[in-house]
Amino acid sequence: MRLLGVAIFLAALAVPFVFGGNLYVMGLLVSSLILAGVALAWALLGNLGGMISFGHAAFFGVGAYTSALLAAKLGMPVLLSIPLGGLGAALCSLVMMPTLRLSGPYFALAILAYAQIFRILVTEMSGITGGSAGLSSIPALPTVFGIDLSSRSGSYIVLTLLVGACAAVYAAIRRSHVGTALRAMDESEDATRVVGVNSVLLKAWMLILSAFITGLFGAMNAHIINFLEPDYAFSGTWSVLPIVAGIFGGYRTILGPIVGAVLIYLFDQVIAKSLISVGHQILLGSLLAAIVLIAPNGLLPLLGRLRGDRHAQALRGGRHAQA
Amino acid sequence: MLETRNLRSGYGRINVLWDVSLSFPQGQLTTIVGQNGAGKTTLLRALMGLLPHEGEIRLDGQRLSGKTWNLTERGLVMVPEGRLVFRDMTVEENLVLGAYPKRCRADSRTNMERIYGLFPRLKERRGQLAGSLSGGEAQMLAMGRGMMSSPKILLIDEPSLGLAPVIVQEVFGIIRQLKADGTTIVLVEQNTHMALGVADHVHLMRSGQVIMSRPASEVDLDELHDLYLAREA
Amino acid sequence: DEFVIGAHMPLTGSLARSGQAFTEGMQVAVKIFNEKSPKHKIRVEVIDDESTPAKAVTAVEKLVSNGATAIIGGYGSNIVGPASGASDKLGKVYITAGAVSDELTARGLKTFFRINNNAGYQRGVETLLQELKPQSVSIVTSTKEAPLLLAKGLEESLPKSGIKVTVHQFDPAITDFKPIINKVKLQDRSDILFMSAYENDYVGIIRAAKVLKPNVKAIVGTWSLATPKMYSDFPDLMQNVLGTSFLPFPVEVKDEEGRRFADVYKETYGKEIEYLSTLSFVKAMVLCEAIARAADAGTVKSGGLADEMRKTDRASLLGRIKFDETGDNPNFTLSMGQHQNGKIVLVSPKANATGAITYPGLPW
Amino acid sequence: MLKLENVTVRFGGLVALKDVSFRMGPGEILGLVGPNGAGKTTLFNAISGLVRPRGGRILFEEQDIGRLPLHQRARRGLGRTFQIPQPMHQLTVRENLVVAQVFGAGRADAARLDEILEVMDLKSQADRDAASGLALQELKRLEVAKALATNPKLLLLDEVLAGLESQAKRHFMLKLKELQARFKIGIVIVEHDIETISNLCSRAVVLNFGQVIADGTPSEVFRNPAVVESYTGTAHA
Amino acid sequence: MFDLILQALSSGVLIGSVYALIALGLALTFGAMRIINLAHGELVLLAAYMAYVVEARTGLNPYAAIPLALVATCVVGTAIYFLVDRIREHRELNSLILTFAVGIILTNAILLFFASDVRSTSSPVLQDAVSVGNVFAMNSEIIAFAVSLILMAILWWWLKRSWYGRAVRSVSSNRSASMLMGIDPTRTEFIAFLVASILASFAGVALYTMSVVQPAVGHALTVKAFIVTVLAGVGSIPGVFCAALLLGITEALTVTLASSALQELAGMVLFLLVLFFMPNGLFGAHARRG
Ligand SMILES: Nc1ncnc2c1ncn2[C@@H]1O[C@H](COP(=O)(O)OP(=O)(O)OP(=O)(O)O)[C@@H](O)[C@H]1O
Ligand SMILES: Nc1ncnc2c1ncn2[C@@H]1O[C@H](COP(=O)(O)OP(=O)(O)OP(=O)(O)O)[C@@H](O)[C@H]1O
Ligand SMILES: [Mg+2]
Ligand SMILES: [Mg+2]
Repeated sequence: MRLLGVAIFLAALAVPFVFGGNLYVMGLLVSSLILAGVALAWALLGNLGGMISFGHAAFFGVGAYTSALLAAKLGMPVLLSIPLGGLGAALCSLVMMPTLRLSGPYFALAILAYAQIFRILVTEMSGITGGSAGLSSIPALPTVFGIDLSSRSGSYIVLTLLVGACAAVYAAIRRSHVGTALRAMDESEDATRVVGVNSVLLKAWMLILSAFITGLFGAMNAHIINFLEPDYAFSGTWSVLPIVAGIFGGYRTILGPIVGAVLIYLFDQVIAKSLISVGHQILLGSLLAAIVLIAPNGLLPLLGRLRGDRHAQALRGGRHAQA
Repeated sequence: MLETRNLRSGYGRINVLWDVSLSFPQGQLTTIVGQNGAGKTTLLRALMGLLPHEGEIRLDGQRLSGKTWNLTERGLVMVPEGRLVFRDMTVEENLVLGAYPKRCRADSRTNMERIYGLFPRLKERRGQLAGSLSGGEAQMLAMGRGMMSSPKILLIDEPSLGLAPVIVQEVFGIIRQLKADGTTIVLVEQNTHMALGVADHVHLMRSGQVIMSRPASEVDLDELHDLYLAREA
Repeated sequence: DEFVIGAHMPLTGSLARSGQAFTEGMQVAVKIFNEKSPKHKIRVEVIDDESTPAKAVTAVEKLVSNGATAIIGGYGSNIVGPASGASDKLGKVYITAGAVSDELTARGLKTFFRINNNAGYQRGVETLLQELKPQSVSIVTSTKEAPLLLAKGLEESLPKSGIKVTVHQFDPAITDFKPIINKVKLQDRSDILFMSAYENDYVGIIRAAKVLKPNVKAIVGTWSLATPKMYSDFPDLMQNVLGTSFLPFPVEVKDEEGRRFADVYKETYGKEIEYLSTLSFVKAMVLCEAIARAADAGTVKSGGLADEMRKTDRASLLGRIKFDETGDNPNFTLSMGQHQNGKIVLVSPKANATGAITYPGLPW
Repeated sequence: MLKLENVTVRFGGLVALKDVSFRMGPGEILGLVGPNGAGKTTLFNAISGLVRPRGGRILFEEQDIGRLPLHQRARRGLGRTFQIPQPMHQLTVRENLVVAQVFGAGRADAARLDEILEVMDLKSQADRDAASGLALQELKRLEVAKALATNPKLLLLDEVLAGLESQAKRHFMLKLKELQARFKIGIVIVEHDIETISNLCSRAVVLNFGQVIADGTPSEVFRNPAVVESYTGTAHA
Repeated sequence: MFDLILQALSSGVLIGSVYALIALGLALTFGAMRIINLAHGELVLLAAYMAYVVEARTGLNPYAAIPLALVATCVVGTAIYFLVDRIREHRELNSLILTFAVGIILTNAILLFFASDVRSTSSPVLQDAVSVGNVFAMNSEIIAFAVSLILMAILWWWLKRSWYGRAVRSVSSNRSASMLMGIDPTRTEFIAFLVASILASFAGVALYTMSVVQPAVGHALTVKAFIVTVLAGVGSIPGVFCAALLLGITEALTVTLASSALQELAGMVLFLLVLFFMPNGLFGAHARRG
């Protein structure tokens, strides 16, 4: 699995040398990588933190606005403002700490409520944020070492590195004891706490980390399309598509959400759109339904199982209904 | 009469029961004993259709379809081990659900009063959520709920588990009474002393097989324990 | 020779309604153009931008890589902004009729053109209000970008003509307008209820007004309100309501082009032309003609299209079209129409009026 | 090492524990008995932090732990099992113990972990898919193993022996005694089998309706008429 | 001022009762199966479009569309159920994706069939005002309110008192234990789904008569319904009613006393506050024990 990950990463880095000239293809890939980053962050929270969120748009939007405002209004260098965007999202996850007491759909919806609240706040604070008219002319990514990062290929490389780095962090956490404890908390929180795990703290860290990563990609996106408005930055899409991508690819794996995001996005935009121009999402819906029925653990575990991969089987060790 | 022929069953890839052939005569009490992990609970679950099986299960000569809910409708009822109660429903609602099969709905009021009489503690706790009962109270609830449908055949899994000694005495009194009323009973119990006191037949299981079947009158407690111990042999 | 025009339209998502009307007007324009132009043929390739900016940008890139000569933009400044930016980077002319924000023309793009703008809408409404001379106006506006822009503009300009203005913003998610209208009724007591919003909001607002019956003299709205479709869908809500319009209904177009448009449109889609399809028709026509001129001059490949666009100066269903330095069309003005028993009568400005205004006039 | 002073717990109108006080010394094995619903599990919950008492103090090694969160109590050396086993479902048996060890005891110690697996007879199960596939008795042993892995000074065992076949029960009891002797762990054990309590414990505390009704050596306690009437039914020697 | 507040309260109650009606079906499937039917809003929308079809084609009153709407929602509801029933692992999470997918399919199918025009009833009778003192409402709102109350009472009775209702609740509480009671969980869940579909059809028709529909609003309806369900606490019918009214009133009062732009915000803040102070919702009881 790990080797596969590294191989995919290296292959991904080579893509611009093949398709670099085709703006359309690179544009699609850039968008799908943004989605992949958010999906990864979502899955991190869902898998490690055991918290399914319906509102990652909150972090995406806050990250985007923070970075865009810092760069556009205060003239901060974009490469600095982007991590600060992530930090902004992480900060705003702090006000969500009360949600950690909630579980299941209660948590999911509470985060969704936050996303709505942030959207409305950003719309209302038009003095700073430009309100519903949004911000245009957001500074683009700079040129570094002679590479124009604002070009499609440049952005692509940055995003690939970023996704790779986040996946590596995720993998490191999952392998650690903290990762095991987090996995344990799923469905057995009291049992985990009585053996000395400070579950609230660990979950809080996962929420912060997930928010940070999501904010990072939100910020990247803002500087890539150079435009923001509340409805777009806090759009439900940023909450829903990562879930879809994560579950499609297999949200308990690290590679799953990434691969899922890229595949889903490309399928929807390239294949479905060329088949049906209006309502092409019908195909996306059918694909999703099919994958859930055929591969309830997502695409990657399915592939793993087909290859008799032991790792995937361990993942599959679901709970049998105890009669 | 309930009987099994070459019954095999288990969990997913793991097979637990190996060719179990047993019969449980009408109106009598059969007890199944055996060390932990022998497959007693698994046998009851398979009988109730909660687990997929190979081989045959027959009720009055008729092969059973394996749909748990149909069995219950026909009078085959199980009191499960491990407090399988409806945790987010009240004690009373749990009991009412025990009378779900159509044939016994009409009697549910009287049955409930009878059970409250047998377990006054349940009556005290009637409005409490079953999930917050103490371990023993939940066990009483499971037992009472099983009796709500006036079963013809009752499968009981470790009824004394977690009960205070006084209550254990009472529960066995109840079991004796049920038997006297003509209920066919299959009893799985670790407390062999108590179990032998009420049983007509004894089956000993080990590693998913029945290794001894005898009328209870011919079983000697010490000998039984020796057979238990034969695990290393 | 054949040219491809790329178009990104919101065919799905929140703006799907507008996207469809736009697409229809555009298709009719191309059809008519191809009929009368023997030399140059034009083909449109439409991509659904799903009402989102990022997909619009991708769409532009795809269209250009598929060989589009120019781009027709979709709806909403939020989407047109980034999409036209992308188009500019690729050096392609971009024209829109669905983005009114002032920021768009402030960017100094050489390839960006639009035929309508907020100023035009504002002027249209102001003219009507100055003619009606109400004491006070209540503005009910969606917090969406374009409606809010118009509302803000009016909030500033109307008091200059001595009209008292109260603004009520609402979130687009709202469905029950009774509490707002009740404020208009009990607190504002205005003469005119002005709505800056979209179709679904109009229905909700007028319905609430019909229930609460505030003591106003007229209900005025903006785009997509004074259309035959609105009347046929909601006959008892629309009577006497005023909205921006270009053409009266039944269509009495004096010029050849307008008549032809109405005919082909009816033939193709089986319905009367509408506000949005008219806008779209005009912008597509202007673009087609510019392409033809550039093709004649042989400058299409060398970037001459933008210059040809800038040379455009023609009358149209929307009045005179002539782009300024920023690509805006400062001549854009419109009329105000009133629903009168299934007809739409142009009532303002006086010069264009096709009938008398019913004032005070309400749906109830 | 453990001292309860007037611990009171209520659930709505129900008084589950009323002014419960007792103390136990280090290395002691204390039997906690009483009729069903007497409040034994609730007392464990109060000590380990799952329910918050309405009144009273809980002292562990001379310090009031009544306000500490669950996990800190565990880290101070309070281990407990659940009457209804609560394994960490997603993890293998070994991972269950690793988590308990790393977070409860503060360090990973593979040798000790193997020892615990051995003692608790879980070796063959250790690396199976997930703990959720275990049978009830295996789950109970896992409960004890988890608690042991946190290096506890005091172990609260809630009916871990119930449902064991008599031979296995004897075997388990020996192990508990051995553990207690070897690691100097204090044990409080809830159990309904009088014989077991008599064999295992040096002292027994009897609860009824949330109150301590007897406290003494098992033989004393089980002769107490109040206990006989409410709990054992018949007199035991 | 007094009149304003009175009107806001009444508007809030009326709109709240429709929220309740929309949420009921969702609450039922959620309570009965722990399955969040993300296509519920689309189901409601489908019923609304059926009402449109009947009204536009035949000129009949939209309420005449209820039989057609029932058929449509039940057919789709059945299809959803059988798809969900085929999920073998991680049912809760996977059903989320599955129903979401069905929602996408429905939205786009509606878009293809009915285009994206705004639809609502054109019947003047339904839009006429009724007034009590200075408080006004539309006829259709009053009817929807009454229907909502009646359906809620029936549903409450059904869940509390009928054997089917008990079965529904027991299956959600513990599937295998309910089988031991003689309950066929699959059939029970199916019935729950059907009832939810029936509720959706009434909700859809009511929505069509008093508000506007567009293909894209299905998702928003689901979210609203879901929020009401969670506010209520799992499985509580009176909870759904109270939560929906609370939400409706809060929104209406915000518009009246503060700005209408803050309506959505107020609803969300209310939602969070309730959750933080009552983590299981207004009426949710939940047993947790060691
Ligand atoms: N849910 C399960 N998944 C996998 N294996 C199981 C499961 N439940 C039980 N087993 C296995 O099946 C075997 C028999 O278990 P069973 O519970 O039937 O034993 P038992 O005779 O009832 O024991 P006890 O006296 O402890 O109740 C055991 O080896 C156990 O490991
Ligand atoms: N969360 C709760 N809400 C209401 N009552 C509760 C709650 N938890 C426990 N109780 C009640 O408190 C009493 C004490 O329960 P507890 O579990 O402590 O008993 P126990 O002594 O452990 O009994 P057993 O031997 O049966 O396990 C019981 O009557 C139980 O019903
Ligand atoms: Mg068993
Ligand atoms: Mg207990």
